[in-house]
Amino acid sequence: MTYNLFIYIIIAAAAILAVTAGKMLTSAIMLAVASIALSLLLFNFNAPWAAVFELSVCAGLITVLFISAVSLVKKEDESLKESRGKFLLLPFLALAAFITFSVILPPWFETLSGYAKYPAGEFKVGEIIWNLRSIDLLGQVTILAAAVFVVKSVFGKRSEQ
Amino acid sequence: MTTNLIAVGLPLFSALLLLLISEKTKYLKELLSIGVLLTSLIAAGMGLILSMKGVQTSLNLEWLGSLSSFSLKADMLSSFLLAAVSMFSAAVSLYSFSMEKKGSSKWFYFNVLMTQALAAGAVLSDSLITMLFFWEGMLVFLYTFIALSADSKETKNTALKAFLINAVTDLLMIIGVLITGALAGSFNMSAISGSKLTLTGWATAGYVLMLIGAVAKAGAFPFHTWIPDAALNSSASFMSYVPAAIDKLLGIYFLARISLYLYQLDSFMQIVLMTLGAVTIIVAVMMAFVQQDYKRLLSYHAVSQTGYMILGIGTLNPIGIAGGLFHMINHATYKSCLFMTAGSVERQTGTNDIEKLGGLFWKMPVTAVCFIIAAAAISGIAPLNGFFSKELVYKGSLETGYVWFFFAAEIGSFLTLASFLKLGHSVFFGKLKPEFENVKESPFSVLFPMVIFSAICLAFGFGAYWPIKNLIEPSLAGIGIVSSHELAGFHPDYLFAFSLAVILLALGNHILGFNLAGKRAHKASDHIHHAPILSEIYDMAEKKFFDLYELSMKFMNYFSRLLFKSDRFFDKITDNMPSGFFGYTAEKISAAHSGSYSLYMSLSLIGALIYLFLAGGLK
Amino acid sequence: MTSTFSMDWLFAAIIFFIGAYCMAVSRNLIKQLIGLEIISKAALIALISAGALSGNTNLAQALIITVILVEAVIVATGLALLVKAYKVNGAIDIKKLNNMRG
Amino acid sequence: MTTELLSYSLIPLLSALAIPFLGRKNRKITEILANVTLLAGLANLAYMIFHPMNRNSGYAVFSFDGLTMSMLFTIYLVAICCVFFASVSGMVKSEKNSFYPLVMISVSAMSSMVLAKDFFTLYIFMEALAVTSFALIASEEGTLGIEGAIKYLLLTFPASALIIIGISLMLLAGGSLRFDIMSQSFSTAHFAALAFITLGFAIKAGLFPFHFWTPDAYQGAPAAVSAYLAGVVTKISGMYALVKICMAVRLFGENAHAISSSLLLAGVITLVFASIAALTQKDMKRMLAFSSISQMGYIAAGAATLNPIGILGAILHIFNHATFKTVLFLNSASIEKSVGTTDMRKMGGLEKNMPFTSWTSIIALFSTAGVPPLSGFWSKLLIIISLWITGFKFAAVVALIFSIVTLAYFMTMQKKVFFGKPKEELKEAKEASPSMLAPAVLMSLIIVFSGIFFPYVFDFLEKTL
Repeated sequence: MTYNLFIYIIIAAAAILAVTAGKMLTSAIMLAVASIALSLLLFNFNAPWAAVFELSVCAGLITVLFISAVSLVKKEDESLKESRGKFLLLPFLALAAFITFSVILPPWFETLSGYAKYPAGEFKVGEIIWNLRSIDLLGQVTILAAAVFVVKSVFGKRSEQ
Repeated sequence: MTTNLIAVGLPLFSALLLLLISEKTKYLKELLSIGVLLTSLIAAGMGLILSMKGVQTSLNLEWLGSLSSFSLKADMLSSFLLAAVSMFSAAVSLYSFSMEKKGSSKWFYFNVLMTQALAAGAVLSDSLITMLFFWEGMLVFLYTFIALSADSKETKNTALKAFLINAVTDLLMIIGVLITGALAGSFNMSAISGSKLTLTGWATAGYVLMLIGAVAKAGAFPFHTWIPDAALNSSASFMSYVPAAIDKLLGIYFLARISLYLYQLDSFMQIVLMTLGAVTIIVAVMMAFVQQDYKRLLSYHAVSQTGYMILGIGTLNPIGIAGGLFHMINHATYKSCLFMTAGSVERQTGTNDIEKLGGLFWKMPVTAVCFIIAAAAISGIAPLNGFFSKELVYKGSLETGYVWFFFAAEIGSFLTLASFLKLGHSVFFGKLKPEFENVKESPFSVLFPMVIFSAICLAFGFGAYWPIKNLIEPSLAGIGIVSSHELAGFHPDYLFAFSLAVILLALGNHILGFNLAGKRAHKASDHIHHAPILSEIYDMAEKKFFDLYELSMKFMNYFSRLLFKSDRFFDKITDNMPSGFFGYTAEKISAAHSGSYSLYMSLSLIGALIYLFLAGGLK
Repeated sequence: MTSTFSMDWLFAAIIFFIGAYCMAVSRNLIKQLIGLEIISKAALIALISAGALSGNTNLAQALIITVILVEAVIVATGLALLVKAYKVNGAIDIKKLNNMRG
Repeated sequence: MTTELLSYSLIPLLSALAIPFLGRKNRKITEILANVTLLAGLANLAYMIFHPMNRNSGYAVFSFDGLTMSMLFTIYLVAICCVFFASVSGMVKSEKNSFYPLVMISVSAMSSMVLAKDFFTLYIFMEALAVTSFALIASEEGTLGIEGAIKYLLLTFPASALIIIGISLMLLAGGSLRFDIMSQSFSTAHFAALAFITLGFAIKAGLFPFHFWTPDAYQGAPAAVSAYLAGVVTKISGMYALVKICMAVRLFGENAHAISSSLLLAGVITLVFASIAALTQKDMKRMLAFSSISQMGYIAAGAATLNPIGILGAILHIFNHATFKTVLFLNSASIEKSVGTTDMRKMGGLEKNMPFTSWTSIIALFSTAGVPPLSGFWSKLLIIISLWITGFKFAAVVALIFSIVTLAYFMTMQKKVFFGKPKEELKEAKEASPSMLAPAVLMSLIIVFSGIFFPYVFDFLEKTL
């Protein structure tokens, strides 16, 4: 429990830093830190597959995508001057929100957790993916195909006209 | 009873005596008034001690034949109010001793003495007719008070405005009193309270009319509009005496009397009262937040804080009522103190414009410290007195089950703290302007009342147990309200967490505003002042668009022309109304689709939150 | 082991709040996408916690894998659009994307 | 897993994957392949609908009923019209080898959405659909498309997170994510889950106050794409799920009262707000977009009554909305092609030059405003009746009044664009080619005939629901 709390604080802190950071590169790296912490959390929840995915896709792939995008628009990083006040406000707001939420929400969550119901049988991850939720695979194929054509459409050559 | 009568009679006679003294004499009229008022205070204090021991005195004289007798009665609530009124009179007379800016000294003290006498009479009255006699008397002196406080046309106009607003509401109140008396068969309050009236038929009208009189006296929305004007056009002495203290005490006292003592309210009237309180809180504090004048900012807060008292009494449960009454006395203390600091600053620097002020902390340390204590108290920072009374009001309003009122009160607290951060920051901190290099602290007579009041703020805060146990609870018990809960004491529960969150938010908001405005503290409210929809509302408010008085004055002007043109007017309505309405709305909607992503996103997120509340997902 | 459900969801709510705040105030498109990522982190926490509480971690894992994939595709799309916007407008300032109004 | 119905989503997907390879040499093949695939699907569907014998075999994964069939039919119908229009009008300026596959994938994703039997499947395909629509909106050069796409992406993203949170609540309450589990075991957690999921789909559907992305996305998109988006894409991705949830919610009536009444409130506010906003629009596409939002309000209000008549009316209105909004958007595209703008201030008197466009527009807009006996009249009537009999009398009156406002703003549009004195510079404007008109004419015929033969349509749906 303390371990989880520790990780949550890391995630929240990394998220706040990612939002408040002045440089976009810092933001991207802080996001990666949050992802890594989340994957540790997933390990702790006894969900190794999800953790590995989180580590490789979110902390790896997405960070790489972010960093390359940042380097593509680098010039803009310096020219876009945002007022920092609204970001500096975030830690205060987050703290206030935390206090408020921790007063309001936990009783509701407790009620909800009272409705937790165990399913009939326990299956392995592979079984679930391949047999029970096979239609999701079709969804994954669809969305990957969509991603391919999206990139092709956005970056492809314009037509003859 | 005789001790109590001193507080009524002595000021009355010495006021008449004061008229005989020449304006040219030095110190004579001041010392006379101060002496008289201090005597009254002592007498009232002795009366209070008597009442605390359980002695209830009364006086009945033949008056007005069979209609009503002249009856005064000092139960616990009345004695308590009497002592409070006398305290403020004594303090303000001391404070004004060396304040030049209060108009003619003779007339000022005459007004103070008369107001003291009449207010003391009003709180002691047991007969409604007797009370009206004193109450209406105060109206006259309200006019002379403002009109004689400065020699300018605006002052006269403001005085007339205050007079008219209060005259109209008092007229309504007289009708209400007559209805009540006719229904109950007696004008004697103790007699009526024996069998409380219920809100049916004419009784509802009677109650509502008296309610209007009471809340207008206390300066609640929408009858508050003369107070901010008076802040600009009259003296700090007047502001710290009448709108900040006496009017609140009397208005809330009478509200408590009619709502708890004479009538048995139902749940509908409870919602009406609480809504009135909540609206007053929000509207006035929104206006206060953007003010650029020291006294005017304070005056809007004087209105806003009234909302807490009405909200507290409107909850109709002992916790909220106790909170309302406690807040009444607390508010009078710190708001008087704040106006006194404003006067002190004005006296030494010659201005009240917060843009021109700055960095006065080390120049006027006593004033600054008093300001900080009183500002912390009004913002509800624990453990000052404002925190305890607000907490009671919150608790009371939560207990009724209408959570919205609680949130309205919290928003009020948030903006209150934010505006006092702005005010304090720009007046006492920041960079000292070169023209104020030689500013000195005010003299002793100005500082002494402020120090006393801030000491009371501290004492009623750290020792909140004493006033609640010995003043508020017995007062309530005297009119038949006994709480089953423990009212006093500090509770580090979820309400405390909530107010901590509000304090953090306000701090964050101030830093944000300060940064956005380029590190100019007096502009720290601009990000809210100039927010998309709010800025238009503020503009309209600054043009007195929402001011009932100004509106009705304009209405009178246009009324005759309107009648003349009514024929065409109706033509126009049938012709243009639908297309005009839709066209106007459509334009406004178009303007809202400004292409700004941030606006869209914020609206969507707010909409999502509202939806979740509606869908009851967060039950 | 005592359930950590309340704590999990409390932090999910906070992280959601941080992300939503970022999406509401930031002008920078990359910051917007970062806010989006933070929000989806909150959703993942909610998912795994609910799965763990109801003893159904494996199903939750299966769902999380799919959600991560979807999230990656959406971020990739967002970045592609961002780069295109940069090419067309020469800016990644979302305030400049206000050509359509009314 | 094996089911014939799956072919409705598999075939377009395969076709999408095949197009880049087959069409590398000859771009014409791309268009033909896309059209043929969709036409085949449509023909197959029509056959299924008119031959009820085939419908009664058991299907394991996907649901199958009148709602599914009519939605599939709508999807294919609008898709074929838009694709045909795009291929004959030559208005597609982006690369064809990515444009047509994207449309195909979105058809596939939509079909999977309406066939889905559980919330998570619905969610994945909704995301796939959303991703393709972002790319379709931004498929042309110019800033407007990008702006629309980016706003669409960012403003609707919180919806995905909310849906995931809802799904995790369902996971908590027993692990099954299917629609029909709701009717068997209902607990407070399910209720909370539904609240979140409804909110997510309300954002995706563009109900007030989440509608801000909608006009920008439609206005920024290329002509054929905006017809496609307004006709089906955003309806299926948001509204269909809401209707589905309302059907599920109906089974536990009283408990879900808060959800359905807040949805109803949102619907009524949406229809009022968007109708008024449409009144002063100057751009034709933007006006149509606001009109589309206000029709979403009708559908949401109808479905949220939880009354069989209301839900039926909502489904019919989705179908009708697809037909008339496609006609209007395609006509705006034709006008854009011959006049060169969609700004209504620059138009006038096009009636003489473009008679077919003008008349199909009139049919479509009368149907939108609910003039009998066109199809839009019946579905609106059902919605209003259902509002009245479930006790929301005020809402019913408002809905009635605002269908008059709808008529008002559409007549303004018709007057500005087609009637009045022809402008000098528009004398040369030409009617669109017959093949470009074909989709609009076909849709108008469907509007008229489904209006006149409405009892049959009603019967078909009532039996199968």
